[in-house]
Amino acid sequence: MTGLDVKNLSKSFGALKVTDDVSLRVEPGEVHAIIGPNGAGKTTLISQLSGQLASDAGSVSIGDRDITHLSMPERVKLGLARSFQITSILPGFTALENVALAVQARRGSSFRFFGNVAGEAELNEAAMSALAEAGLDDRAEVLAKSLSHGEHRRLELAIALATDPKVLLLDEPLAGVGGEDAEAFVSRLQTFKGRFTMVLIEHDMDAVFALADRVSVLVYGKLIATGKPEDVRSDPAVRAAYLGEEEVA
Amino acid sequence: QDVPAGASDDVLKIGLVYTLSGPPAALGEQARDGFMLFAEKIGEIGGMETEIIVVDDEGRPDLAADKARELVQRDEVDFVVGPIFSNILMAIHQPVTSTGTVLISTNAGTSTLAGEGCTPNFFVTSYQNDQIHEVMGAYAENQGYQNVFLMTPNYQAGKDSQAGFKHSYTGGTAGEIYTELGQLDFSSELAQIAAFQPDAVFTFMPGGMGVNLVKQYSQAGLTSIPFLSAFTVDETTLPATQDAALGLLGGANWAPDMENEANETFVTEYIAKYEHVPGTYAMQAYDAAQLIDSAVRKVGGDLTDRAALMAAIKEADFDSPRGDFSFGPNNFPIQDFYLVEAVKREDGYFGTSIVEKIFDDYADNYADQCEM
Amino acid sequence: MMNLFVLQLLNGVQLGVLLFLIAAGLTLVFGIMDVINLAHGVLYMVGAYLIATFAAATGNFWWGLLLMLPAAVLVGMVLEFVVMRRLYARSHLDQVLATFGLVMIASEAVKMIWGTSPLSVPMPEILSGAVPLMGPLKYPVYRIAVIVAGLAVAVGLFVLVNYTRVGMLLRAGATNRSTVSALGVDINRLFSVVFTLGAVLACLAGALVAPILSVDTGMGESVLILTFVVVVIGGIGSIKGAFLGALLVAIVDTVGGVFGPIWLRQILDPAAAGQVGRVLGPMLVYILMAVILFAKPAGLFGRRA
Amino acid sequence: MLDVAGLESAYGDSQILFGIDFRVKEGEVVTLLGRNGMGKTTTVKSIFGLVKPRAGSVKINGQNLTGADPHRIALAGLGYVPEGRQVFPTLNVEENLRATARPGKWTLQRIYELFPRLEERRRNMGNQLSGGEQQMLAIGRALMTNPKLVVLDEATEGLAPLIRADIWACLERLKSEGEAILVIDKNVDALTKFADRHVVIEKGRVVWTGTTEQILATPDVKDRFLHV
Amino acid sequence: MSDLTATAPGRAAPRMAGRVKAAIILFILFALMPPLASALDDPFYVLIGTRILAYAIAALALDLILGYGAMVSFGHAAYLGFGSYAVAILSSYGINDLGLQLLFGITLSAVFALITGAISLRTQGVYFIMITLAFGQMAFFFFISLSAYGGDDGYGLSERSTLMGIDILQSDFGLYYVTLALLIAMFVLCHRIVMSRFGRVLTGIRENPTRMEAIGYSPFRYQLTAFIISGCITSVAGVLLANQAQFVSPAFMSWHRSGELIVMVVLGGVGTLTGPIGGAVAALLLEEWLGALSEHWRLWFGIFLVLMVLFSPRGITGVLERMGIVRTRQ
Ligand SMILES: Nc1ncnc2c1ncn2[C@@H]1O[C@H](COP(=O)(O)OP(=O)(O)OP(=O)(O)O)[C@@H](O)[C@H]1O
Ligand SMILES: Nc1ncnc2c1ncn2[C@@H]1O[C@H](COP(=O)(O)OP(=O)(O)OP(=O)(O)O)[C@@H](O)[C@H]1O
Ligand SMILES: [Mg+2]
Ligand SMILES: [Mg+2]
Repeated sequence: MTGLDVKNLSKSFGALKVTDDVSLRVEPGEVHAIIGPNGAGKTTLISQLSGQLASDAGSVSIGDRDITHLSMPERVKLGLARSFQITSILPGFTALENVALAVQARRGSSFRFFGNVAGEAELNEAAMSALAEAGLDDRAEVLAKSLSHGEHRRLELAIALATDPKVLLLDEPLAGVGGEDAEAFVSRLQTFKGRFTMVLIEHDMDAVFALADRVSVLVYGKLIATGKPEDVRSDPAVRAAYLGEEEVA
Repeated sequence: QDVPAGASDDVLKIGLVYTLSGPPAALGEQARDGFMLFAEKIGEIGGMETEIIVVDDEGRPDLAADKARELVQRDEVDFVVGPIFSNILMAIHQPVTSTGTVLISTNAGTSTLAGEGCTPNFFVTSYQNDQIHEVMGAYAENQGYQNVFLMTPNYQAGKDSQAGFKHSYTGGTAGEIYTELGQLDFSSELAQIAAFQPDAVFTFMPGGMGVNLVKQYSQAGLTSIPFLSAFTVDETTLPATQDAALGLLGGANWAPDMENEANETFVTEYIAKYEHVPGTYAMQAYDAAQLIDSAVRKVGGDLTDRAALMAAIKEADFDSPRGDFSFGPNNFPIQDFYLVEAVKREDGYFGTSIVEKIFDDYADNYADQCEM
Repeated sequence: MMNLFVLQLLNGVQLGVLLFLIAAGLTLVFGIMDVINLAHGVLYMVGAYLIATFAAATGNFWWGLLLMLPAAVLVGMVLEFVVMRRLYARSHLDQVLATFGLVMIASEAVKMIWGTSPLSVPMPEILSGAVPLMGPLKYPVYRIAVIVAGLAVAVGLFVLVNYTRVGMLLRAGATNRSTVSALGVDINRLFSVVFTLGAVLACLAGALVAPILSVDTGMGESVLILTFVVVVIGGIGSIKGAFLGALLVAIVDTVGGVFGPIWLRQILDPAAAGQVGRVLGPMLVYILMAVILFAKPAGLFGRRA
Repeated sequence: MLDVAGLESAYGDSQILFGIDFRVKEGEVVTLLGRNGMGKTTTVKSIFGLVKPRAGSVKINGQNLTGADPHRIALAGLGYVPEGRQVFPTLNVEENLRATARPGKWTLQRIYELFPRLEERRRNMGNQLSGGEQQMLAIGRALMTNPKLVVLDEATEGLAPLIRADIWACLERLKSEGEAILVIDKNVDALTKFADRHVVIEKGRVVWTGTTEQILATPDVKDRFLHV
Repeated sequence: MSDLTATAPGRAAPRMAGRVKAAIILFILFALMPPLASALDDPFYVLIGTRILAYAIAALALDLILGYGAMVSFGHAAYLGFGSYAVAILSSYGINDLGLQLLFGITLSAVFALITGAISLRTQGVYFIMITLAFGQMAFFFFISLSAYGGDDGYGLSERSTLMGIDILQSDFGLYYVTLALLIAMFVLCHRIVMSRFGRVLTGIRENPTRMEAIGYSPFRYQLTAFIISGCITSVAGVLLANQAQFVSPAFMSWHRSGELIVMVVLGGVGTLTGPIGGAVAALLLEEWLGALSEHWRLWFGIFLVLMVLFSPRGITGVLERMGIVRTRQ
């Protein structure tokens, strides 16, 4: 089991400091939720962790490996996967193909110019099981662009699972997953607990408090609190900045 | 010598290969019209039933090679006449001449084909490319210029043109410039000319480039500097440059106002039929038609005796509008060259006009490299 | 030498404005509406032919210009109505194919109507002649007029695109047509008006340069690539970029073309310098574009999507 | 105000809607409920003419606008907050708001009062916003068209709880000002506080409609959509 | 919305079968053409056929990157040039073996594609189109200034290449069938690449490069590899064209030619491999045919192109789909 260690990470867009000296330890196997108001810098932080955005300062390591200067694909190879807040899939591929590509990235070389990839049972089986875990196996043969919004969210999760991550960064996985389905989705995520380390960004507080072992609160790029869900929930600063009264009830 | 497949039937078939589309189409059309003027007037070229097939090479050498093969192999023509451009000539030369068919170039005259690459069944009714430039060089030399500004487009013909000019000009140069092919705006070159104030400018700017240059040359108020040119000021560009070109000088083997009977007939009939003044493109193609006519008549319509046919062509027994015309040992013409000037003609059209003769019975410099 | 350098710089600026004038309509249609219109060069050519015809018929440049404008509007509207509006929502490649077809149709039609010989447009009386500039150097008045016209177009377009509602809607519509229309804007009508404007600008450019340049069937094609180069160097969708791109291309072309060989001669022997200069000369603009895109993959002022 | 009857729609060969009927009256708040992929978004797109219906009718204030061009439907008084935000990436925040605005009581000023965050980011391009900021922008943009009926498709997705609460408050205020609202949202609990009626869609058909009281009284539907 | 690719499918597998069938039918027709032409006493068409097949190879190669990798190269004619100049250069040293010429052409192209591809791939979309154009033009101007091989005038080849010492290419039929064989070989190669793991990654990058990076692929390596492969295949077409025309010239590599290659691909149907072969045949035959009918054939050709785009979004493939002859959708 691998943990994630973030030290003094910062990022600015022009004059705007979006993440400001963020330090965070995610223990191996832990589900660590990051909450905070819109525009606090959560997605930016995930992008820095995954290597999509270069950081201005600070370091990131998984396990005891420093990955600060690795590219996004290299980080994925080391077991760091992410999902996107704004759906990012391959629209012209079927759901199965979307996931199979993620499997392929981890298995064998992709510089194989011969052999029919669609017929590779090894890839398809692994992809099917990832789809099943995300609850999308019955839509495997549908083109991704014809899936509904909620189905896209599951596909996001399936793709991330298929990269066989050690550390999984989930950016609002529940967004768009309907009320009825949300509970099922949360319990599905619950089954992943212990399989890998998870960083979870979510505005759905029910999900956060059901899943997270610890919660960090990011406001204007700064971490203002980290702790057990109950403690964070009752923290007046957090309530004022983020939760308000209604949702806690 | 091979006898082409079509030689034995009793129809005289001629294929014309010209660039009839794209911007240079004006040149190709003049050449085609010049040829057809004679062909239609006489009806039966060489006294034989005549069939003329016109093809458009689109300015593309690979396509031209195919079309030439098509003429020779499928249509079994006896003569191929054309093209305008050297690169097309290079592409069709081998496919046509290797079958024994006669190729008559009415405009392009590349040096390789005048020298080592000469063949008995390839004839030229225009000139060797360098000659026009040599005319301008000789004129500059005669005038005693010491400081001429050379400007040509950056490609093979442009390079040859500067070499040709310097072949007969020994004075100094104020600059030797290669402009971009297809350049629109010459203000930067014109600024240099204005700054250097050379004795004269020599340029070779065919087609639209020439129109642009001439217009801008006059707009920049440089007309006091003599403008010596080749293929820049001629009957294809004058309708566009009009007054701007008046007084500019060029080199040529002919001008529409030459005074001889053959020329008067040619020019009058051409203007009557096509409503513009013919240029050298038309004249040289007209001569190709006359040439074929004279040769076929000489052999009495028997195209199978190749030696006799070649000899008949080589005699060049026809009245060229340009006056003296004969073939040298490499089947390129020996003819006179003139300095010409752009004028407004009495009939209201713009055209070139003879100023003075520069070379008399002039042959090209490659003839002695030709062995055949 | 210094004099010449300054003058070349000036020439570069003026060629740049000329290029911008031609590129302006393209920026609008390609950069902002996101429609690749290879027929832009054709419209430019049609503008020149129209003014040549009208000027010849009326015997006056200004009447020719005045008559050219409504004719250009008509050409633009017909083209939009018959073909272009069916292409807005299509892929760039489809647009390339269809407008490539349009280029063939239009060039052949122009050839059939006007013949293959180049035409001439007389320079208007009051704008002919030249003003003296340092030493023996003079500068044609008409070119100054073209520069002024080019600057006016630049300012007008810049304001239109960046500071008006129409500009905003255009930029919005280029990326997301259906949302714009679901918010209550008749995007089709807007696009047709703007396409027509772009077409008129192209025709106007053709008409304005006709007295300087040759009016022939190849004129559209020879500028097409250059205007695309200008738009891409500046960054697609940026009027400011197109303007600076045009200046840059022109200056590199004029100054580089003249001083490149001179500089080369200092590091190479003359023959080699001549040869290298001949090879590099025509490539300069392309080298410039490659270098800029290498350093800034979305052009000077382009936005990375 | 809005009257949808027998609506059927398809993407290519696959039919998604098989007869949707419901109405939204003047000043009424109606929700569309249903699991993922059941056809809620397709219904909205069909109303707006973004998907051309195969059968059925869409009437706005009695005028039949079935399958009309989207802008005509919008001009008839409908405002649209599309699923997935769809802000214009090449426009900045302020331009996003102004581009499609129509005059009325919603002004730039009022939008900035509603979402102060947008004012702070007014010079950012549409694609330089956080997910939640984009969502605010999409809502603001629709309000700026000053519609009589606002259609919100998952408009609170990705919004922080506090902001979400603000949106609900805003919708309540809209309602009190007499505007009609058609809303798709997973937070049905919050919606029941002011929604008048609910329409449940399943596999492209309306399987249940009723008022909030009726939901509370129908155990089956209540269990599925509410936590109360 | 309007991205650079038409909606070429990612679901390669089930659709491919139909296309392969269509390709096989095309190849059989090609193989039957020469005997038919002789029977009709028009053996000359064999030579035109050779040119068409050579262009088909180039169009196929372009489709590999354009259709499957969204890399619209507007400088692909440069590779036609490298192939044909490989023939000219070697033959000027007395080397006439087709194999060596192919090898030389492919090597030149690979090097050029490696360097220019690595630079071009920093950009995307229209910027990519224009930067490849820039490199294509540089190659074009380079050959124009190459006086040793005739510069702008081009360079005539006195005879065609030999194949392992045999002069099978001297006959038009021989050249035709060798070209056809190479076309089939290149089709098989491209088809297998598209169906392979590599091909799926390439297509994935076309669909969404960010997503591909996020699952562990670095797009650059795959795109560059495909770009090089495509350039090399195009140079094969160049070698054949030089033999067909017995002439090489910079005109082979002008941007017009690059544009025509794109037209062939789009006309045939982007991202179908078979389509572009059909596109090349259709474009060149139509040109030949209309050219024989009317001096103003460009007008009619243009009208044909416009109508094609307006009424059939997926080119010829689209027409066949609608007529139910080819099936590409599930
Ligand atoms: N490319 C960019 N340029 C300038 N500012 C940016 C850019 N990308 C993001 N921002 C700004 O950075 C801030 C943080 O954005 P981020 O997406 O990280 O927020 P977030 O915490 O994920 O919010 P949400 O919960 O709404 O998704 C936002 O205010 C946004 O406007
Ligand atoms: N563009 C499309 N092409 C083909 N099918 C589509 C397309 N968009 C949606 N679908 C299909 O239509 C069905 C209904 O989709 P719709 O988006 O209307 O669902 P929804 O109820 O809004 O779901 P969600 O809550 O997930 O947004 C789904 O099965 C989906 O796969
Ligand atoms: Mg976010
Ligand atoms: Mg939906």
